[in-house]
Amino acid sequence: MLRLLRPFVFPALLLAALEWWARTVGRSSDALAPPTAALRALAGALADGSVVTATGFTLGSAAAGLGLAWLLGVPLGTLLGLSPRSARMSFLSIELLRPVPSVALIPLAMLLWGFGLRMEIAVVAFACFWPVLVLTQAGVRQVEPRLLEVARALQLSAWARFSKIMLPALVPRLFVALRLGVAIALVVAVTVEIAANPHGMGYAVMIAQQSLDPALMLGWLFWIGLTGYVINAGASALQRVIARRMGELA
Amino acid sequence: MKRLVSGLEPLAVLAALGGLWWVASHGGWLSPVFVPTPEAMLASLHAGLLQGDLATAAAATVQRMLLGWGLACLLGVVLGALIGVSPTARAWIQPTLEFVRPLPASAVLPLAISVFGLSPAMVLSVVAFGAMWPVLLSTVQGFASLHVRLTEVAAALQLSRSAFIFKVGLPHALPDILAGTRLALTVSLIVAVVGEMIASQPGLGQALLLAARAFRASDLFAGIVLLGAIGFVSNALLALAERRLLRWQQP
Amino acid sequence: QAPTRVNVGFTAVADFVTLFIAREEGYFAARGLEVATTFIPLNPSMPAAVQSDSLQIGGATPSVFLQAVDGGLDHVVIGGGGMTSKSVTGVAFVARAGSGIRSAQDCVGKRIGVPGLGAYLHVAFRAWLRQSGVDHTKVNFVEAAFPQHADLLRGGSFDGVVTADPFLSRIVASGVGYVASYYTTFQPEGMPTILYTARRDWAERNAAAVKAFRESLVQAATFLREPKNDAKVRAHMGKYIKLPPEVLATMQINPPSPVIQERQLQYWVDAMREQAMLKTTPDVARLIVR
Amino acid sequence: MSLLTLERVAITLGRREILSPTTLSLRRGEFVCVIGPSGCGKTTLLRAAAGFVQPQAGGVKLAGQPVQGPSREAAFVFQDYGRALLPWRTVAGNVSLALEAAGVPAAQRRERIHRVLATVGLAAHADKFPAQLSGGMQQRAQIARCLAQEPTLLMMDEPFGALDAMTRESLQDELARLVREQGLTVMFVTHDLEEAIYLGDRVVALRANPTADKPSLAAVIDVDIPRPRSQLATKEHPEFLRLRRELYQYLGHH
Amino acid sequence: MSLLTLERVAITLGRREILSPTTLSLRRGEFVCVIGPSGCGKTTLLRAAAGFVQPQAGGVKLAGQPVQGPSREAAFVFQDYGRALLPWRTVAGNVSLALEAAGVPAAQRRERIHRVLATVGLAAHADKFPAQLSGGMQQRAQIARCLAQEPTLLMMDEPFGALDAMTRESLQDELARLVREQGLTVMFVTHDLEEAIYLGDRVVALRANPTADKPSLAAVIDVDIPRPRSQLATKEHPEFLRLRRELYQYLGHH
Ligand SMILES: Nc1ncnc2c1ncn2[C@@H]1O[C@H](COP(=O)(O)OP(=O)(O)OP(=O)(O)O)[C@@H](O)[C@H]1O
Ligand SMILES: Nc1ncnc2c1ncn2[C@@H]1O[C@H](COP(=O)(O)OP(=O)(O)OP(=O)(O)O)[C@@H](O)[C@H]1O
Ligand SMILES: [Mg+2]
Ligand SMILES: [Mg+2]
Repeated sequence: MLRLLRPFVFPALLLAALEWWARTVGRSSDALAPPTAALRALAGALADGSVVTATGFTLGSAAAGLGLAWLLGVPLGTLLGLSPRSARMSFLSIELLRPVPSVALIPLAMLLWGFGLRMEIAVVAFACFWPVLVLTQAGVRQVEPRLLEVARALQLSAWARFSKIMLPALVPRLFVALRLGVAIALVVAVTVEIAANPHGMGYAVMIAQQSLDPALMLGWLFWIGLTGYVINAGASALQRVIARRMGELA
Repeated sequence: MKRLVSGLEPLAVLAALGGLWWVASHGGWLSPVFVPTPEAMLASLHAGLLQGDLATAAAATVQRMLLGWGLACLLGVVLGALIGVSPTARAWIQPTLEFVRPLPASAVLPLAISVFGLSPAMVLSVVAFGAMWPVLLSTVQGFASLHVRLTEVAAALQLSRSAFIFKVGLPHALPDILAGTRLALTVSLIVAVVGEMIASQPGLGQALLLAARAFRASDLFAGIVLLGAIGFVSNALLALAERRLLRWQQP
Repeated sequence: QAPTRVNVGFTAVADFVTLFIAREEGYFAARGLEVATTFIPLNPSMPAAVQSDSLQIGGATPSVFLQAVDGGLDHVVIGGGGMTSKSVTGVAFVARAGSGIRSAQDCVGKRIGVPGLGAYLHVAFRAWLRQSGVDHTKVNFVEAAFPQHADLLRGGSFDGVVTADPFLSRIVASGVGYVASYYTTFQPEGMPTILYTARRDWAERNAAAVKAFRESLVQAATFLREPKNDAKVRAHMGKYIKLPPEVLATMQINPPSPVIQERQLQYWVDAMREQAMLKTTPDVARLIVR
Repeated sequence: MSLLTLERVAITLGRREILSPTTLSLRRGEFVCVIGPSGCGKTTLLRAAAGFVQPQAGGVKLAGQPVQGPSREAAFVFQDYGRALLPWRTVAGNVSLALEAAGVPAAQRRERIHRVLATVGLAAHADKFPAQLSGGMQQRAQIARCLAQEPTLLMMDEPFGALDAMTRESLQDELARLVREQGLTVMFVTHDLEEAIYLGDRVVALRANPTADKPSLAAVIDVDIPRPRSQLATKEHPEFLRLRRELYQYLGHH
Repeated sequence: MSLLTLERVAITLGRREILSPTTLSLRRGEFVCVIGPSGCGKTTLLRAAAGFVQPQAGGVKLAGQPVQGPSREAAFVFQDYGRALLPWRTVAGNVSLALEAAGVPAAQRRERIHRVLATVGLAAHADKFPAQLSGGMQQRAQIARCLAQEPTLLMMDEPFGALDAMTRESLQDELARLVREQGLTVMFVTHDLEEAIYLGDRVVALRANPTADKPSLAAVIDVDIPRPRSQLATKEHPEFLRLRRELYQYLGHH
């Protein structure tokens, strides 16, 4: 019984503290509401269906952006991990581009693509691309050197070497990149919606805020956290299943 | 000679990218309102660094980034190691962290502002918090990828929990952690900038925001390039440290 | 002839009320305009949305519009929303209780919260400081969204805020702060607060639609001025700006200014130039489409 | 008096019974060798004795106490030496780990590290990283770490498998000497029959695929050859030849 | 006609000369064994012959062509078997990798995998992951992968070091049979003198710490014992005993 409750102790304490704050010190606050009120507001939003569309949009664009980042980041990261020369050549350019905050690109993306899916996907992809690249590169460098020699001995083609040796060996680290990426994608997607794009969960947060409904806003925040948690839990479960199927016993 | 050539290659790649930009902005592919020409950007950068507030803004941002990063590394490694070795810690705190992780700083900051007020310390803690994840996750991963044989060696020697962490777990996780800290450095720069934008703290973030609002594209890009340069320099320093720390990997 | 489709962007302020009326009362439809509206949370995104054709018409504040034009966007004004009025006390400079701030002079060296740096209220506030003989560069402005103003005053992060209703009345009612000045009442009457803007090429290609749009606004302005329509007006507004009913019922609404004159725009150009917010001197005659 | 006792220890991995109930006890100071065909469960038995795996049935006792997990009293030399060293520590650093674990003050470590490295013939390679060592050298580094632990019980899983005859014989003799001088108890897995007889006081033979009437424990044979033994004399000793033949046949028929 | 030629191959790792200039050539169908003390450079020599490392001086030729890197013609059995298997593939999957590399159609793979696994005695363990195998079984899985490659040249680095005497002897005989039937050429590193003589047509002895007047290549000895050889008869053959003594002395004096 206690075992099952353990994960919820800290969140419960946190929420209780917030509830207390909102009911005492922050009574007159326009930006905060007690968590109980937030849950009530969230239930209302769930009932009228607005949650489903907003969540769908945000998750869709986050997934598409993350997918795009992977499509580009994993092969490039592998290349950079395998070839010290190309890593050295691109180091300067990559490290100059990587720290550019994706939020600084929102105005630019707005101008190029306007509102909608495309600009959000582009910004998310930009933000997720770099962690995927860096983690893939680091992972490639840690692949058991003996396995690479096996690949050389068998004269595997570049593609076979990638798909049969590199990729499986990378899987555990790619999952770290995935879990990091999922969170970044979600964070950036919501941020884009808050800052510019009138769709999705971030936009809903903004509407709630500007409608002087802090309870609903908190409700949305809670919902965003919950969504992220569920997705991440899914990724972890997938990770475990795959690890088992890949012969990792301990 | 060979060394010289290989030293110039990265610059050549960068120059090629710059050339592409030049062609794009001069060839009319991109509106100069949004993407300035490289010359205009350089002029803004020059002016901003010499007379404007760009230099002070950059200094403020760098300070915020470094402090936030240091805190993030500390937090990430400590929590990551805790979760990595202790199933109890995993059961108690991991779910909370996983819940908080996907909350965007852009949405949480206003709340934090309301509760804790608008102070540099508050922004700093948000930076540390936001930049902690890559370190935390890769530390956990580093511990998880430890080969059973080494855990057994530690068990056979009856290493204490802390000795296991410091002598086996952390050194093994070091490559992963270092990759994480490199990401965290970038993230802390980004969150510092975002924090400055949202919490209205002096720094490059605010400068970027105001430039974007005022449609001063060349100022905006000057700020972005400056961010890139800050990121590059700090990363290069970290890469240097990494090569020293991971000597055993390339004998 | 098929109706022209236009997407119009608005923010959560009452100055857009003529837009809401014209749409709800069918004035647009009657003129062959099919108008859709999009709520934009932050006014500064308006020009970019217009430029990328996500919006054909965007309701920008004068400061946002003029900065966009200053930056090189070829946008024009095709109509207006609300305008300033001495009788409106929905905006004020509120000082923290115990801060002792009474006048513009007292602001020097203090931390003042504004809803947006360089945004409409900030520009207007700095104009007031200037008018009162205070150097605005000596005041420490920090940006914070309206809903946080009360918390930040209470926590002592700010010495004062430039805020608007309903936050204004709530702050005063809770005793956290007091009104130091209804500074907008010192502004000249009749200065526009919202400008309907569009890309010049779009406005030229759709001259008929632009005209129809403005005429609808004029008709809506007439409707708005009729006191008996007050309930209807607030009902329309409630459809677009989701506010608690009690807030909606008491909210002050600026008088409308559907047609923008050159001198109205010139006022803002001058104010912003005095505050060094513009690099060029925009030619207001070229910026207004009739 | 027995130091280590295995009471009807049985182990099932996956769904296969690897080890059928096996009872075995090691007297203090005894040298017991375990032999058997590849995959018969030698490593598994040793791991159970060391407390790395909990047997499905039966129990293990060390000095009268039930074994719950590994103890520093018992040192374990792993079969896959490549994985049992910390790649980020030099040879000396790896040996040092055992001393650090035991809380030996830094001042004394250097000298003790040097001593055990000399024993295994690695003194000249103290500052190399494992990746810079040959297979046999890695194994010797692992043995050095176990010796540094100064255990009362040594568990060795094919420790000399990767060594050439010369090095192997000298290490065998070195080990025999250490055991005698320090009164060590040893459980020694090997696939080399001669090694088992040469080193052991007793030899335990396991069989693969145990069944009800053919349990894992195939034979336990006492080696009555006087000590100290020598590579030349002992291996020509008539008892040695007899035991060799006997065990060979045992293993041949399973 | 020689299949593999090493021409004055010398290798320096770090700052130490591991291998002084060594010349050696393998005729097609020949079985050459390399012995030497631990750390003398056997693995290093084999890696150079296979093209994994480029020697600092001298050159390697395979069938007359300079060796630039590994080739599928030559199969390599690594000493550290634990690391040379893909942990995420079963035994069958690991063997399959060699067939996939050679472009063998999927339909034929099953049968060939089964055949080589039977050869090394792993047919019953085809679906296990490496982590579920004992050390000896892992090594046999690696050997199976190399056999599946159907190479003309086999390079084996202490392949039988982890096996018990029975398995080892049966695999030795199996290898000798394969080599004879398929005309394989083998370069075989071992630390077991008897194994080297039993299997080899020639035995190459290396010495550690080469100097100018004592080069790495200590001796090359022809083994004139008729084939097929047998575990019992050959090991009592007078030539076998003579060679054994001779080599033993060689290595003893370095
Ligand atoms: N995790 C596991 N799951 C299932 N079976 C396992 C597992 N680990 C080992 N085995 C099986 O247990 C048996 C015994 O393994 P063990 O390692 O004890 O053999 P061994 O006698 O040490 O052999 P070797 O001399 O080759 O090292 C083997 O058949 C092996 O397949
Ligand atoms: N990367 C390296 N850097 C420096 N020295 C190395 C490196 N790799 C191997 N050596 C050294 O080269 C020597 C020969 O190693 P090698 O692995 O060839 O020995 P070996 O004859 O195969 O020994 P064993 O029988 O123990 O496997 C050793 O002394 C080792 O320390
Ligand atoms: Mg074993
Ligand atoms: Mg070797």
